[in-house]
Amino acid sequence: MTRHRGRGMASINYPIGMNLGGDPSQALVHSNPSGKFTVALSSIDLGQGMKSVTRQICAETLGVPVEDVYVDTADSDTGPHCMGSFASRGTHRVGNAVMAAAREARGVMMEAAAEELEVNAADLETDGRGNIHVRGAPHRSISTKDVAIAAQFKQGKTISGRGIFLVPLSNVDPETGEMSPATCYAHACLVAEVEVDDETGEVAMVRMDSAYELGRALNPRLVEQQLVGGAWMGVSHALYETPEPYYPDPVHGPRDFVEYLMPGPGDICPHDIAVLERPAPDGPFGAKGPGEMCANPVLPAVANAIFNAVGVRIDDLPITPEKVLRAIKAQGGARPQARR
Amino acid sequence: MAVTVKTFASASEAAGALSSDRSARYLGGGTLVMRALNEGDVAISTVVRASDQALTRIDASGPRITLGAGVTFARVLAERDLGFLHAPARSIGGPAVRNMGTVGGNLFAPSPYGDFTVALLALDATVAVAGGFGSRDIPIEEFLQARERQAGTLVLSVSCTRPANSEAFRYRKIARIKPKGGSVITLAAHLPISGGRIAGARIALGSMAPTQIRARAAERTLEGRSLDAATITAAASAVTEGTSPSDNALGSAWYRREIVGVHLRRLLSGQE
Amino acid sequence: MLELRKDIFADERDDNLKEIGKGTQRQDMLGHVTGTSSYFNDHKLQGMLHLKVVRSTQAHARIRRIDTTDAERSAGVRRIIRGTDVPVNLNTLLSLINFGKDDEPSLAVDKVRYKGEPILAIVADSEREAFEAIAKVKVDYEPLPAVFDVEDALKPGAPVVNETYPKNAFVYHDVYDHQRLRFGDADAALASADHVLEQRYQMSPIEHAPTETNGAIAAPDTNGRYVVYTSTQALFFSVDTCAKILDVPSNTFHFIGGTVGGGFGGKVDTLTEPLAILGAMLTGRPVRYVFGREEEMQYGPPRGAERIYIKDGVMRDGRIVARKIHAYFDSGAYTRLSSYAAVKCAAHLPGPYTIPNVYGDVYCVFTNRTPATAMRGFGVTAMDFAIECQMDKLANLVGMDPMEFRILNAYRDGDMKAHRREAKNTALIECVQVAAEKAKWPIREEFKRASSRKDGGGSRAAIPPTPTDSSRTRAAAPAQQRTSYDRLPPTVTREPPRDPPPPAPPPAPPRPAGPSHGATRFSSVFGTRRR
Amino acid sequence: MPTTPLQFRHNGRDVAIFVDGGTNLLVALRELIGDMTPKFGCGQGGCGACSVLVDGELHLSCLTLAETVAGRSIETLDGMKQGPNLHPLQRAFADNFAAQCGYCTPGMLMAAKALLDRNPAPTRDEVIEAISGNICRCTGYEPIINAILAAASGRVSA
Repeated sequence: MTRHRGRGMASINYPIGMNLGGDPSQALVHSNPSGKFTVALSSIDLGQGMKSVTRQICAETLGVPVEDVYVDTADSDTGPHCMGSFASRGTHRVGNAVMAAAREARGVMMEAAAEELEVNAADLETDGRGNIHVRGAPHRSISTKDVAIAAQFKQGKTISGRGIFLVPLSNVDPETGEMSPATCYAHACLVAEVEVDDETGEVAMVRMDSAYELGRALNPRLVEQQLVGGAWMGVSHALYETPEPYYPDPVHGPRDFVEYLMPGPGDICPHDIAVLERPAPDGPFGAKGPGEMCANPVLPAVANAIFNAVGVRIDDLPITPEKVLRAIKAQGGARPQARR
Repeated sequence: MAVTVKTFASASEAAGALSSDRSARYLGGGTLVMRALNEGDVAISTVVRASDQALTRIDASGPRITLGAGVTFARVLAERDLGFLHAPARSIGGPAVRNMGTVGGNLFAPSPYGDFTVALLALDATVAVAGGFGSRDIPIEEFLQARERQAGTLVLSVSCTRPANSEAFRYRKIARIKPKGGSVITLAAHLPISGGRIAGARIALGSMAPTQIRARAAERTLEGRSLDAATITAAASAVTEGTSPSDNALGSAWYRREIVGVHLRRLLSGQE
Repeated sequence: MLELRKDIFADERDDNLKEIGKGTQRQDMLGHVTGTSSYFNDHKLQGMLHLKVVRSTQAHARIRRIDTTDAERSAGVRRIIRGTDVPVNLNTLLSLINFGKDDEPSLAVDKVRYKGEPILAIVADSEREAFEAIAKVKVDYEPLPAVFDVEDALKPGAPVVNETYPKNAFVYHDVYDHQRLRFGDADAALASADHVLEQRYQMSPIEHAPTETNGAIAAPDTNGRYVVYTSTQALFFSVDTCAKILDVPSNTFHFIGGTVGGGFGGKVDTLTEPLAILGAMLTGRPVRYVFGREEEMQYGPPRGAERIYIKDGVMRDGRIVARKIHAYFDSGAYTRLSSYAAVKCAAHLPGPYTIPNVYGDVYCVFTNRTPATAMRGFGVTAMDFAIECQMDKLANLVGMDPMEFRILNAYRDGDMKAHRREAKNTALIECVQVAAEKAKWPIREEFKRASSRKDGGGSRAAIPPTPTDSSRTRAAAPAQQRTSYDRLPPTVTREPPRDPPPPAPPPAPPRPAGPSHGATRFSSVFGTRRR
Repeated sequence: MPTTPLQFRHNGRDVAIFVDGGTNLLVALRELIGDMTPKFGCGQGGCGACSVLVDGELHLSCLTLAETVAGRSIETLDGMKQGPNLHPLQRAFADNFAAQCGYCTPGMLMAAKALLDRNPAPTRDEVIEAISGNICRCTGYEPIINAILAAASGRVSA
């Protein structure tokens, strides 16, 4: 028997947004004359889905179908300032800015509709399908397209809104470190199962089970993308990656994708995910940010699973077969721990 | 200065052009030369090609097979008569690299590449090269030892004798990444059996020395014996003798020495 | 497989929404699957030139002489850019938020501090011609001793990597070579703990490895402006960085980006844009500067290495009573963003657990390697690895199940965190419970019944008496000084060190009802807005 | 100035260009023909972002000397749509959310097409093998594998 299975777990939290705040984002929302909305941003979509999630936030806030919204980013001549796409700030910071802009635009839209329907704007609601009607009287209705035409050509109103979101900058006490680093935190717990070859030190992933709490899954498919891809990156960080394989000795740095190790499509394992939603009081619809924290629990969970499998603790990342093998030899062989 | 591309109808003309120009490289599948050009290797200013059909010929009908230097790994894989070479061919690159990379080019691929060559070394292949004065056959071992000086020579083909059966030839590439990754070590073993005894064993290793090498000490432990557990153990413990692996991004010399015996044992005993 | 556990925290949510919560297709998916999504490099400009840089072959050396005679005569070369051609050849990224001192040139002038540091930029008609010219540049180096280990770098007499920080450590609050966290009396608690466990953890650097490498195309536009197609992760950050380095108003630039082939933190540093624009300014032609893959891997900034020491005190019943941490961020040769990561790391201590005594010193250290930057999980990934491995060892030490051990020590609503803010909206316990359930990992009934919303606060909300460090006396002396990176108005002065807090803190933290960010009772190294 | 004339078929259309010696097919397609669908990811043959089909075979355009494709047929993602309709693989990638940043997607789709053109009903392992030369840094590969299997079995949206 040279291959041993083991399970390990880890739980983590993660701050949302740039540490200490002071990182504003802005958004502009405006309608064209036929009631189709554009969101102008300077935020970056790196693949995380910035354009898509802000589109949904805008549509929900305006009360229009998502197809009626298009997000345009990032052009420094037309998109207002955003601090950038990092620090899990996209959904939280930019999402809030878009919500604020959409709220303002919705206000004008409802006023314009009220004028057309000759009612009080406070008595109107949107149906989410492109219509505005009197609450409790769906037949007294006008389409957002007709409202936009009326606003533009008859009433001389601009259905538009500006939004900014800023968590004010926190100071840091030099002596105690007292500070307000973040306004909300995402959470996760992950269980990793591995198989360790005690003659070669090779570690193979068997499966993962996880629970991620991220405020609100604004779009579960986008969340799934982040969590699945992020856990893969976590495995990669745990077992494979570094540009300095002999750190701190700066030698033999990889120069290509053969030498820079990342798990291939044949190294992946089943991953069962649960998503919990405890809304953040200041998140857009309660959302926090799944993008960064999803990788973090994997690293220690894998390390702890290796201990469970063969009884060695590898405290240096990445956990290469060499480190595992050296540790197994140092303790005189594998010492499997109680099965979990 | 742009690169000059010279294309010749015959291999011998290409060989002549190659040997007369120190800045010339022969373009096979492109995986080495085009990469070098893309990465700014200004030592290359001439690219030599040959459209000679002989370079892409496969002769796999008889007991001795010959592969033109320009035969790609995909073509090796498509040839049913070359089944013994499918495992090494499949271990190269991804599908695109196998569609491009060639048997001849692999002879020049530096570590951590060059896995197909490990198989050829175990099979005691012969390398046919065209130099300034016509072509000649060189044992692959000799070719590899002098590889640094072979830049100006054009490989025409490689040939080897077909192993007697599928048990007689075994190959394994140890990579961190599945299903395709760079070699930590690569092993190939040719174990002809005569009267129940191994006769003429050849073990070849990749990434255990600056070029692919034979594990002669391990070969000696196998010679004249049957492939039983004791013999396998003896071979596994002798396999590091004469090796001089290096540290690289994929593993350290220490690690390679530690695992090469384990993997040789598994290879010879048919374990996963 | 993703399962939404709508049953948990249902009372805190309004799920009656129309677009939110739906798995709507990505806005950019059609573009992605048809290959029409437009990345920075997908712009074909007439007469485009190519920029490549000459990189240092030395980890640490004085530059005696740079001979470009042959390179200038090389075919296709349009311009060779030296450090002296860069209008403001010294910058630090976070100068835009008034944090840190300018310490990094765009092109090295008299010294190189890491292997691969750019020395010259060559603009040529083709990449090949740029490579040929690079091969003809002769740089005469005088090698200097280099330092690669973070703890070696902090020792007296270590080679000085970056003269802006002569002690090889970023300076916090004008005073300290580290960021502190002090909460309770960790040493006293360690002395009375049933078990003490001290361990060392290490994370090597990690490369972002986006499939698209860093790059930019800059081109002269109408009316004296420049259009810049960029892979940046932070558009205006890059605009303002370029405006500073090139000493022109920011509205000189029209930056276009937003569709980026992966970033993960590796495209914040604005490395290619300033030189591409300068190349366009000096030649009047479009200029492209894109990293090759080896450049991206070795000289593009990585997630920096970290070394972490944790010393924990734990009682037999599983309660952690003290956690003491020393952490070292390897910033490489220049600051970039590691200085900020260290503060974020300090804020993260001691992880998502309520521990009454916490002590942290986090250092940002300079070594002769590629400068590090942000990456997914910035400032936290390595610390979480260390803490969670340590948690597993502690559970083992006291003979507890690791899941139950987490739940026992987990932070809950109303608890006081070590950075002295109340924990709210917590959900660690529920995550542990659900993960255990999914993994069929048995935990006992009392742990299944635990809740983030129960049993927090009360005595757990107290800020414990926190002794001052002996080093505080030493540290207090220069506290009135200000350095150039602290750009607060001169009227803002540091408050003198306060007396130790009273021994019996109130059960609830002293906290205003509204957000307390930006409270003015501390002096700070953090300014308010850009210059 | 580029001096070597080169003609080949590009997504079913004959093209004629002039290339420099040493120009690779990726540069020829992107900068001389204007087909931006193959991407530069490494220039080393390690990432697959530049993958194209040459006479139906998967090749890396960055490692292909442009003039070697004279007279041959090149397919890129730009030619994958069937008229106005998405190819089943494109629909399957979308259905399965198999793209995030989208940069590896053109190469992945070409690798997948090369597979399905020869093997319409691959196993999961065959799919994994088919994309083993293509790096994706975002998705963790699982959605991509699922998308290709879905396309093969006709499980795609209209």
